[in-house]
Formats: sequence, structure tokens, C-alpha cells
Amino acid sequence: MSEMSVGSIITNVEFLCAEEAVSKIPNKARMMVGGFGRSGIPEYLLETMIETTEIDGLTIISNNISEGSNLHHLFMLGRIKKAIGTYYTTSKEVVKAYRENRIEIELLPQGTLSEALRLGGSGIPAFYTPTSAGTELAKNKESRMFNGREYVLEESLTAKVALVRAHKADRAGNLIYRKSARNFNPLMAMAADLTIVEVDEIVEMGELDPEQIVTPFIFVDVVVERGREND
Amino acid sequence: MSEMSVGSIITNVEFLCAEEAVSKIPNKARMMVGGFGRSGIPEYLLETMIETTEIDGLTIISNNISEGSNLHHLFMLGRIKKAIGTYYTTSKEVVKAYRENRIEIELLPQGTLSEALRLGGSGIPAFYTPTSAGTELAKNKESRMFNGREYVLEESLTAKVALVRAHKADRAGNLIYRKSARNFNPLMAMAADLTIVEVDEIVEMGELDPEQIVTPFIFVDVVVERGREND
Amino acid sequence: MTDLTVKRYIAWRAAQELQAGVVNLGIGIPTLVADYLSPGLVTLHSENGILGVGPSPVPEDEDPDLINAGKAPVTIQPHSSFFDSSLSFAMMRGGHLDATIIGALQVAANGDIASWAIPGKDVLGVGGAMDLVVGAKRVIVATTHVTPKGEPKILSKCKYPLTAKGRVDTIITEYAVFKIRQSKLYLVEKVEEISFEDLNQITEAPYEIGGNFKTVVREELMHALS
Amino acid sequence: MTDLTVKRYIAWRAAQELQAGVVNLGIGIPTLVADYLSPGLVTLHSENGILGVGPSPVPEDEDPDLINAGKAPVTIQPHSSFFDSSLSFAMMRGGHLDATIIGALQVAANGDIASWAIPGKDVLGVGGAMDLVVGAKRVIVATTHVTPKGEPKILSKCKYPLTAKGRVDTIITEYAVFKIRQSKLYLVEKVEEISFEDLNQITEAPYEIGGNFKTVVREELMHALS
Repeated sequence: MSEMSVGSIITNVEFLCAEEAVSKIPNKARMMVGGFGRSGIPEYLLETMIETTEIDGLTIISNNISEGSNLHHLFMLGRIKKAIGTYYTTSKEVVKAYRENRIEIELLPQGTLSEALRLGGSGIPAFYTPTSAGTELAKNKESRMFNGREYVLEESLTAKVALVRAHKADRAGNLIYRKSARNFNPLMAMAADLTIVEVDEIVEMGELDPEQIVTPFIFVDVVVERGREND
Repeated sequence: MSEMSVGSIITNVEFLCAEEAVSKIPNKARMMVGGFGRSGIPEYLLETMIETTEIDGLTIISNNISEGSNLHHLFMLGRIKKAIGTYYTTSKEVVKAYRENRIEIELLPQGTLSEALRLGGSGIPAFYTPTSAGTELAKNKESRMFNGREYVLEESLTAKVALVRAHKADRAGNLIYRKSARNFNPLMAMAADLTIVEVDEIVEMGELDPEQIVTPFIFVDVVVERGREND
Repeated sequence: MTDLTVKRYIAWRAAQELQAGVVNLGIGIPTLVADYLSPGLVTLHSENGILGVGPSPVPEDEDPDLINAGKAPVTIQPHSSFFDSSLSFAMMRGGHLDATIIGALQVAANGDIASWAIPGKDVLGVGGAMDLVVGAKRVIVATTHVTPKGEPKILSKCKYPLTAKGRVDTIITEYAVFKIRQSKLYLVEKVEEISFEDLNQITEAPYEIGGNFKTVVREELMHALS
Repeated sequence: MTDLTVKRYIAWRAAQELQAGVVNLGIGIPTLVADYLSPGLVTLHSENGILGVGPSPVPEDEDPDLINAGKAPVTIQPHSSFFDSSLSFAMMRGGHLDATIIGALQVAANGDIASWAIPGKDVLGVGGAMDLVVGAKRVIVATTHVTPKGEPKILSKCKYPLTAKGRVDTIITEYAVFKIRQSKLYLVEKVEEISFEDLNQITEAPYEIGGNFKTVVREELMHALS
């Protein structure tokens, strides 16, 4: 292999406008959505999806469905069939929909969710965790003793699509995040067949420190710059 | 809580000279040692341990025992009783010692080793991996089908001590690494009761970018600056 | 004593349990603990990926990308780091946190804790509580002694769904401090303002008097506090 | 044909299988593949924690902290990143690598591969081979057709301990290219320099002729290569 200039490197990552990106999401998809609270949610992708597609029947894997977010908007439009996450109590509308059987909810402890995502992206299908052992959440789950302590068998999570919020991408598709907006985003990026990322800014290759890249481009499929009509 | 100046923050991390640091290692300890090839090995800590202690009967968890390293020196002194790792074929002396029953060896696939370390430090005692399923390495291990594919149950790894090589530490004990010397080091830092780290340089708090810290100080017990007699 | 004064006393008393180390504070009374911790000696962990949480910012410095687990804007400190949720819960589950201070609906004499669900109500939120309680080296429950309706919260057995079994180390209320050792409850501190008779009335769980038992005068402590 | 020429031909032919994507190259012949990959279109992964491995440095630029999985000094590229071994193997095991090109001691018609141990000898090294073979989207074996002693390596069943079961997609030797589909071996390319009779003699495994079978002239290809 010979030395090459920056411009001559091309990866499999696509750089698209939001509308093109979300058009790749299949209907009734199982889809991961990053974010904790209102921080690190891919709002621009969700907004574009709401406005430009008719996708519904979604299964959403996300820590919660925050009121005021576009994920909540998507839910209010009746386009979410099932939610897998840790905390839905804060949205009265989600609680109401659950009582009226309009949404199915699968509740996981937050540490189980985060590890299930990371291991889902790592080819590990299941793991034992001490969390929830002996509680109602483990009622229908296998458990097993290791060194005299009880652990619950949890299956890892994968999905067709992940919508991810990052801070910057380089032209290869490498990602860095910003402060506590990182949360579940790098884990979901690893765990989906189609990882679509929204970023504040796209920079040239070489501008991100190789020691500092959090998500190497191998986990990324599509990058969208926020508010950019086309690339 | 009020605003505070840099100097007023104190963590539980100790800053010691190498001799004080290695004096904390118990005899016959189960000990992790970072490094891949000759890169990222805590050579200074190992050298100090060889010269200033009589610790022996060690169980070493390390990818390999590289010829020319102080870990190999420790082995040649007969102070390693058992080795858990992935690749020992490159050292004729290790192979010879194994044949003469002078060392016990437990062989793991490298991906199993790395995940067992990370999960060992994460409170997950066991996990299923596709790696080695149907091979001799899985002969005495449980296996189980998930979605029609066979997976092997592997137990995670923890240890009394980890000797870790990093590039820089700040005065809180946060760590960054250098290039491919990172390898197993951040994983081992998480997985031991006593994590002793050797660094090229200790910097003030605030000098490491909070986005760039690879090992937060919570995983670190002792930091030693290479070649520094005392602190 | 106002509700807030009670809460502040409990928070202050809980803070006295922590000399140094890394702590995760739950929502409610535990959030107030931050105000009373030794500055610079205790580092706060937030499960959404921050080690070294600083105080609340002035409004003009608020950053939507810098919030704590309670979704409130925070700041960072010179030794802070950011990481993903997986590493954050590795810290918790892996036993790396020195302590957590959390609220509870019910605590049992054997260390069981119930803090996330009420029987008969929909259970739609668990968050990070289970990992926190299962993983922290020391679980300190900071709670009012009884519910708003006056029902005991310290019980011989939890009636609500458990968060974790046998993990509570210390219980701190406005009237007392209990330690749990080998699944047994010990009273180690009582405020002079309550009699043993009254304390027994609001404490359903049986307890023994701990070896280092002492009585404190809450009014004096609160005076020093304000 | 010298040994090196044979090896270079195999490496060149293997490189033709890869138009773009991320690839991990094993030790031996696969290492040579790097010389023939489309510049800029294929990114190399190294299991010790590098994505975007560049060419060997000039001696004065060697850095002991920048080596590949074969422990040789390397360089990085403008899109490179460093990470720990756990994330590196997550890439492999999690199915994120487009392909791996590796050597083998034996390959079976059903896609089984044996590459790490010989019966009767001490088994003291496995490294990352098992994770690589189990995880890469496509496993391409690049090997001489027979052992140095002239024994067939493409067998109806592996006799040596397996690295993984049923994972091989393509086999490339100096004489032929085979594809494995639904546990069956198909010959898709043969060099004109060997007759079917001779090929059958050194190929213990039964095979069928693939739909797109073609014959190539190795001498011509090698001429273009040099």
C-alpha cells in the first residue's frame, strides 16, 4: 500500500440529507433512538421522519420517551407500537396509552439496557447480571448462581435501525460526542444493521484526534448534518 | 456544594514511587498485566517488582508473555505459577516450562479474554460467546443455542491486582493512553481490586480533556510516574 | 419543623456518613446531600455519563448537553470525565462506587429495599435504581421515617415490589440512624426530640440497640446547619 | 515459480476479492495482501486496537506504541482511530468487519477451518483467530494448495482441531479459487497451468464446478503484477 492523500480515502459511510437518510428506514422497523432526558436525542432525524415518511408500527428501543421531544411527537402520532426502555412514568400520555393498550412496554433496568446494547453490537447474545435478581422485573427470566450470588440471564439487544446523535463526524464517518449527550448513542451505533447519525458538523479526515474518536466509522452507515438540505 | 479551585480536589487515588506501589502486591496474587506484543507493558512496575520484592507463586492474566519483556523476566525467575492468556507459542522458554509442568496455562481466544476483563470489571459474571463453539477450547465448557447458533458460556475475569501502562494521568488519577499501547490496559484497570498504573507523565487536573479521558479515576488506585524516585 | 427543614436535616445527616470517595445521589432528599458534602473530597457520579458533577450553573451558563440523571443542568469540575451509559453502569454494577444515597418507599430489617413500584399501580419506570443499589459498595437510604400518610417505612418485610434484596447498609431519617448487619437492624443514633416509645410506634421493624448507640440533639445540629 | 512468487500470486488474487470496506489480514500470506488492495477503498483493521492501519514506516519513524497484530511497526492514516481490545473484538465478533483474509492448516468442503493447532503438539496459542473467523462477514482463506510436504489442505473433513465450524466463504490457492455455499465446495476459477487431473490429485475434498467457472492464465496475471 502506498502513502495517500486525505482526499483519496473513501469508506462505506454515506453522507446524505435527512430526507434521503430516513427514507432508508423500513416500515414497522425495530429502531433504537439515542438520548437521555432531552440530551443527545436525534431530534432532526426524528422530525424529518415525522414530516417526510409514513413509517409506523415501530418498536422503539430508547431509555425513555421524553415529553417535548420529537420521539414523544412520534408516539403521539400513534406510530410507536412498542417501547423497550427504562423509564416512562414521566410522560402522562405514555402511561395513558399503556393503560388503554395502545402501546406495549418492556421495562429493563438502565444498566441492563446499556449493557444489552453494547453486547448486542459485540456479538454476545446473552449475559448474566445481578441487577433485578429476586425482583418482579426478573419474574419470567432465568436466574443462576455464581459464587453464591443470584444473577439474571438477559438477552442482548440488536435492531434494524439506530438513530444516533453525535457532535462531529469526519468524512470517513468517525464520531465524537458532546458532554452528557453521549449516553446511549455510541452503544446504539454498534448494535443496529443501519446506523444513521445526525451531527452538528462534518469535518475533514484528520481533524479528529485518532485517540479521541469514540465511535469508529465501522459502526456507522449514514451521516446527516443538522439543517443541511443536501451534501 | 460551592465552586472550588483545582488544588482543592482530592480523590482516593494515591501517587507513589514504584517501590511503594509494588510493595502493596500480595504474595501469590492473581495479577493482570497489560500489553500486547511489546507495546503497553508496565515494564517499570514489573522491573521494580522483580528488584525490590520477593513476590512469587503469581497467577498472571496477560495476553502473552513477550520475550524480552520484564514479564518474561519474571517468568524466567520462576515466579509465575500460572498464566491465563491467548498466545504463548512465541516464547520457547514458556513452551518448555509448560512441557516440564513448571507452569500451568489456561488458553482463551483473545476476544473472550478482552470481553471477560471488561465484564469482570462491570459486575457481569458470565456471558455467551460464539467464539470457540464446537472447538477443542470449548470442550469442557457449557454451550447453548440462541437463535439457532451455538454459543459458549464464559466466566468473566477479575483479579487482586492489575499492573497497567498508560500515557498520562492527571492528579485525580484519570488516564489516557498512547496509540496501540492502549490494548488491554483500560479493561484490566476496571477489573482488579488494586489497580496500579505506570505513566509517562502526571499532569494537573484540568489538563486532560474530559471528553478524552479513557479510564476515569474511579478505576484507579495507585499512580506511579516512570523513573520518578518519589512524589 | 417544616417539610423542607426535615429534608435538609436528613440530607445533612446523610452527608456526615461520607468522608471521601465517589458517590451517586438519587432523586429527592438525596439530591440535597450535595450541599453538605466535604468540598473536594467527595466526587459525584451521574449515571448518564459524568464523573465529577459540579454545582448548578447560573441560568446563562446552562448547557442542554450537560445535565445530571435528574435532568437538571449541572457543571463539571477540573477532574471530570464523560463516558457512555455502558461504562457508567459498569462503575455502578462493578462495585466501583463508594456509596449511593437514595430514597425508598420501604426498607426492611434484612436490608431489602422497595423504591420503584407500588402494588396495583402500573410499573412503567425503573431507571438506574436497581443497578445502583445492587452495585454500590455502600447503600445509604435517606428518607422520612414515615410516609406522608403516617405509615411506617421501616418494616420487618417489604410489602412493595423490591428494588434489590439485602443491599441496604444504613438508614437515615429525621429521627434515627439504623445500620443493617447480617440481616439485622441496629439503632445507632436517635434524636433527643423523640422518645423510644414514639420511635417504636413509627418503626414497624424490630431492632436492637447498636454497640455505639448515641443520642443527638437535632435542634442543636440544625442550628449549626443554618 | 519461487515460493515468494507463489505467495505473491495468492495474495494478489485474494486482494481481487475486495473492492471496498474494512478487512483484517491474518499473518503469513494474508499480510502480503495489503500491497495489492485498492488504495483508499479498503481500510485495514488490526485486532490490537487500530482501524486504518497504514504502511510500514521508514525505520526512523518507527514507534514502539504503534504496532499491528503481527507486532510489526505500522503507520496510521487520516481516518484512523485507536481503541481498546474489547471494542476491537466487538468489531470482529459483532459482524462489523466486511472480510478477513487468513491462512489455514486445513479447510473442509463444509467451511470448517483448522488454523491454530496440530494434534499431538502442545496447544499454547490461539490469539484472535477464532474471533476473527467467527465474526467477519466473509472469511477468505488464502493458502498454498498443499502443505510443504505435499499433503492436501482442502479436505472433505478437517483432521486438525477446528478454529471454527462452517465459516469459510472462499478459498484461494496458487491453482484455484473455491467458494463454499450451503456446506458444498464449488470450483469457480482454475489456472490454465494445472490440469483437472492434477488438481483433483492435490484436492482431497470433493467439489463441483461453479456456475461462473472460468480458467485464467496465471503467467499472464503475474506478468501484469510484476
